[in-house]
Amino acid sequence: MFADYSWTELGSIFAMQGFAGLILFSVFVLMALGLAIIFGQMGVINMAHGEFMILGAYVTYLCSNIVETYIPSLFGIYFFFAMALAFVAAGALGALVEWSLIRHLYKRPLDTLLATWGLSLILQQAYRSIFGAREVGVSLPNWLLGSVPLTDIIEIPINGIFVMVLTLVIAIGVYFILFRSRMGMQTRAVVQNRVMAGAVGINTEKVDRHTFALGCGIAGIAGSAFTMIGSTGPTAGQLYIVDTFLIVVFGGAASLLGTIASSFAISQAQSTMEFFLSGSMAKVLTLLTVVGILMLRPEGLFSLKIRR
Amino acid sequence: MTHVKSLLSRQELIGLLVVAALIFVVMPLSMDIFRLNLFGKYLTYAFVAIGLVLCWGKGGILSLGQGVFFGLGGYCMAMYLKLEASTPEATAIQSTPGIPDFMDWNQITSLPWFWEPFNSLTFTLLAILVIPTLFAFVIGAAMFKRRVGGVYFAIITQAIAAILTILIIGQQGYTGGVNGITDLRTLKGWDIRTDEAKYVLYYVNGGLLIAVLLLSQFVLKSKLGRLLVAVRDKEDRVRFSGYDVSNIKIFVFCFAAVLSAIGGAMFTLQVGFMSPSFVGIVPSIEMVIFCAVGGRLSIFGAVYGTLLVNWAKTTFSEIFPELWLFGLGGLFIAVVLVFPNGLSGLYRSYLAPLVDRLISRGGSSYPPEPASPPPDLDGEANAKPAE
Amino acid sequence: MKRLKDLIDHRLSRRSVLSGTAAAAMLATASTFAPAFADDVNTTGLAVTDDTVKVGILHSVTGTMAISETGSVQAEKLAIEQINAMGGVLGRKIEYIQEDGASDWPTFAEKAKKLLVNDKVAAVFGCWTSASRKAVLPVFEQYNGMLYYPTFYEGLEQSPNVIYTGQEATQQIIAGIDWVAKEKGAKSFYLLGSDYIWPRTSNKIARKHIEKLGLKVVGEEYYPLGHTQFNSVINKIKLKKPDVIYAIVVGGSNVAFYKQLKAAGIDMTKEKPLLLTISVTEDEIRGIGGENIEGAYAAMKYFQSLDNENNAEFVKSFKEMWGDDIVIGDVTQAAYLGPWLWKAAVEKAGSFDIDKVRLASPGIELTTAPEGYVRVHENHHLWSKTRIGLAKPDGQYELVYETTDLMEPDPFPEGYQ
Amino acid sequence: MNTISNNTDFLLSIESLSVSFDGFKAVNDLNLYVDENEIHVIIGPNGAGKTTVLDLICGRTKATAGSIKFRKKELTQLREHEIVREGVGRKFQNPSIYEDLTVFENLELSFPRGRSVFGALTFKRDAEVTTRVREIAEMVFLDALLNMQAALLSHGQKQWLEIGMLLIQDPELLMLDEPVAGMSVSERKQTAKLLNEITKGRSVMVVEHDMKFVEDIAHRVTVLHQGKILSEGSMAKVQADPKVIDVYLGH
Repeated sequence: MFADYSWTELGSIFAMQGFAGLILFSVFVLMALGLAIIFGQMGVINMAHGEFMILGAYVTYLCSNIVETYIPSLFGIYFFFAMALAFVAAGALGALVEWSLIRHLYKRPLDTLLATWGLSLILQQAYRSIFGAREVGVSLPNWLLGSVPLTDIIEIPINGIFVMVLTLVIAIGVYFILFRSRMGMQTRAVVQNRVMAGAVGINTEKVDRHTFALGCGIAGIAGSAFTMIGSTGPTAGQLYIVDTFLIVVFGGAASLLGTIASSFAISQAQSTMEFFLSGSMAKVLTLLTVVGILMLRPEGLFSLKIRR
Repeated sequence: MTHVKSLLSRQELIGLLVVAALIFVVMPLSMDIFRLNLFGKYLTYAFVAIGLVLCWGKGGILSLGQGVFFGLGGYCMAMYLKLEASTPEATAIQSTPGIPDFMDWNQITSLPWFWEPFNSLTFTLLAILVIPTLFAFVIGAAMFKRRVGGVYFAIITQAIAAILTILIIGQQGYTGGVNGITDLRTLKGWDIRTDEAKYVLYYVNGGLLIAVLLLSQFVLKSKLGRLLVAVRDKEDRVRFSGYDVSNIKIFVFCFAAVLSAIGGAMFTLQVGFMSPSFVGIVPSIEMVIFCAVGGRLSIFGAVYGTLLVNWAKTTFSEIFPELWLFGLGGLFIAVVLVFPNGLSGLYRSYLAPLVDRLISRGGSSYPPEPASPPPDLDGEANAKPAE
Repeated sequence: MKRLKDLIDHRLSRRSVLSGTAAAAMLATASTFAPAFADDVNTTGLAVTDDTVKVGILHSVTGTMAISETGSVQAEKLAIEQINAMGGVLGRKIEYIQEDGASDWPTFAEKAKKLLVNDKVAAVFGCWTSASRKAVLPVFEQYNGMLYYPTFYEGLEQSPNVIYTGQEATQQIIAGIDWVAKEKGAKSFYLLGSDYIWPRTSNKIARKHIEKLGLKVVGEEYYPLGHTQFNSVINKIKLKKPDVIYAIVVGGSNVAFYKQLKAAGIDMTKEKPLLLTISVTEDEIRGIGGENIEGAYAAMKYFQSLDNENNAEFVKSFKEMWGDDIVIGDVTQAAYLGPWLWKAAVEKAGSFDIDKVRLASPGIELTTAPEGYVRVHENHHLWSKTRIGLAKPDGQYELVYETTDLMEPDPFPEGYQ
Repeated sequence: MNTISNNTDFLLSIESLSVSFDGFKAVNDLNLYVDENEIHVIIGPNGAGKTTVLDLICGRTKATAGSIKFRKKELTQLREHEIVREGVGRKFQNPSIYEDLTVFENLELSFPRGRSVFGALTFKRDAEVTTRVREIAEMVFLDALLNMQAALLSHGQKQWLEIGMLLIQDPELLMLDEPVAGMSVSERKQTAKLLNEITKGRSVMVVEHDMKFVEDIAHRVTVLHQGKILSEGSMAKVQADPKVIDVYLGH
């Protein structure tokens, strides 16, 4: 299939394709980080993860409308407020959900799946009732649109760069929160031994709520960022859920590094296959490979061998 | 009578009779054929829910991919019916007469090899049972031998459901794509679309459901039934009692798969088509929810749970089309939070003692803990309590 | 292939004739034994009283398809209201019963059956996806109902119980490709679609037609419904440098595709490559954002911006009823035609009887259609013009071309299969 | 104590056994032998690898190197249930019983018959089973509680039930991980009596912290430290070993 093209063209295309893979990687990491915290660290199967993302997207939509109407001078930078608000809104809803629902279910992980599925139905209908069944268009400041041309063929999408930078910032942020802050230490202590953590004076309920809210908040930021590349509608969250869970499981549920590694592996596999095969088959093959590897190595990519 | 006794306690016998009466007497008398057909469709989901009671409620294996097996059974049946509906005479207008219409639209000029055997009803009926079993066996063997369990199993089965859906939709020349296999007419020349046929199919479906209930009851009453609970609670202990735990899990997963497939085949017969929308993630999760609402530990509960959720879905969506998802979502949350043992839990706490008092002469009592399987009221262990 | 079409026509007309005679016979008996007024126009027990007639509206109000189907529901309700304001059909006010298909095909079949069997409606306006139509089709044929189906679709179907008010694939595709080939000098095409029957069938027809014109297809590709990552295919498009991207992406994927296309530096206003779609109406642009799709061309039969009196009136009343910020797409307009076509057929037949309405339908003309003039073909599809619109940043299309003649609907096109 | 004699005389011989977790050697080149009809107690400080040794024998953990021979049969290649069927029984640190089932059902499930899927489907609760269950229940002091749900037993009774579940399998080697942990003084005495009774005709390996209890039951004691044997012999000999004293008191 390459016979018709010059080497420069091919080189450019592979560079572009590599970049496309990196964008996909960032998107996956952004999608999965929140879930990796909630599912990987807390063991809660949050089927409403996609709906938390969409909440972030709707918050961004509202922000864009309000800013455009009332303070158009700030439109160029509204996206940053929007992301912060998305984090707060999704995090607050997360805390509420943890308090009213999840905290009763820590001993029954499979039941969290059912309850959060119910929650996702309710959220979907809520979005539909509030924002209408149709997709909404989120208008973006001009500097976020378009691309930077490097050569004739190589053009770097600005929103791609934005997503990559954002992912990096959030990943570093999560690393610091979980591994360098007191809250993170407490979180990990609670995850490893709830009773003991309680005994040494950690307020486990508070830690749970904060951790869950953090995961949801990150989902909210992800949703906000995805308004640049995807659709915002009541059921759009459903599109992400299977991929997201597979990424987290494939990475080894308890390992954040694993989540990042698996995002990388899956995104590269998918974008390479998409290039050589047709879209649907690439998707099927990627999923099959992931499932196949998981069957051979159920603990995922990254997992510590531990004494039981 | 002793056989019945060892298989069903009095409570369970009554439960079974009530289900049978509901299916065979109450519903047909109180509904027109339209509603009855609808009810029959719901009952096909009950097959899946019963399988989930064994697999998930008893054995602790949550599969989010039961739609796969429901779909496999349904598609096998649909392939046979479609071939019967695609006689060269009926499809004379196609460029290639004698093959299903959707193949003709996709430039397929001869019947694909894997469709060939579905010309035979015997093969089809066997395939409905065997193909899902084999598929479940392969998945089960791969996962359970490597001790993949719990949440991981759930998510992998969910991914399998997603993959199969994409495949079916993508290979529309062979599968009918997103539209599914539609316009099914006759079974061995017998028109399945008439009201009379719908009655017959409804009763066949009901009969099969009772048979499946009895079969499941047999499994649950056997030592295997207790082993399932044991595996759920203390998998290692079972293993260190000399059992190959993976085989037990594979068995129950295959068993649940076969039940789902039977449901799927009956669905195709009663509804008249099959499409990928019954294979994917959403229907698979819904089926788990039917089971949960019924009370995940009771096979009778599963039947009622399925009926209740579907009835609620239909009714809510007729009365409040814009609001019914709130109701449905709320129901799921309520089931998990407030009634974790579902309908059967409610029955056990409120109705069962009453029924017990009515039917027994004060002999047996019900256990306080609903999480346990029904005790052997007439078993030897109880007959001669130790002194 | 000629044979195929003849056979269909033959079958259809023979069926119509047979049912026609039967209906005539029944009418005779009915008028002999039951001279009451309502029975004259209703010999088969439909829900018709002396001053009302019941019809059904069957779309998804919930689930993934609700996004698309909302507009159709609104259009059908508007048409019904307007008809009632004009005195109804045969002097009877239309009462509608709305059912939710919930984006679930068996639910559609179930509700269709309820509408026909329990509610005995005289006509149903509904369905959107092909899958839902395929699911309800046997129900309509078995219980002899009448369905008015609004969506542009892949063709390959012709039921005596359905009137297809949207365009079938050839009407939409052939004119569009002819236009880009002739006006824009396009030589090569990249075909892209969501992975299901409509895009696949449409691209098949497009490919045949492109090859027939001696032009080239340089790529053809499908992505699963709901797919949101299109960077790889965009790179492939950049590599192949086609003159035209022929896109039939639907739903949420649409939004992702156009946003990413724009972000990847493909400026459609430069028309290098040019993008021609048959799947993006004004409805979809709301989700995509006008700035993201500016410069794309769409081939369909209706745009909200059409400049004619019918349309001005239609857009005005639509906004009065459903709010100022509403947009109207091709399917919405086609859905609006449904109740009007039915009214015309009933009045021509002088009866609500399904068989008589069916017989009366071919040849029905609508001069008041927002899109201009339409006529029902023998094959139950509509004669209509095909138009090309250029997407503007405000989310509207600007009409750049329309066929001079009405395009003949041809659901089983010869040489395109 | 000439351990390197002819290992075929032993019921269980462990030779050069090692296992490492991510580089950490939990068990390091271990040699250990268990005689017929012997109560062999393994003691050692926390993290010495005691439980890991039991895990290795019963197949729960796979060895990195070395061999475990039971009646001349290599166990390292077998899967857990196969090792059990060879005649090795294992009790866990925390009572591992089926809480949702009755005492009777707990014991019945452990009865070594109908262990295949179809065997379990066709299993009949006949006289042989009930007699044997009652016999064992009496042995582990639970004969009055046969129909009680296991979840309702006291902690000590659960420990006994688990021992009973092992006994009904009639294993030749019984491995007990802290059998008296959490028991009252009187329960401890009863358990010691029980252990002495059940060693008739079988060997028992016990991991235990309670030195008083170890003294009561041990025929031979092995002291593990950092995955290696520190000392071995009778209780008296081990207690006098300066290395042992150093490890226990030095920490």
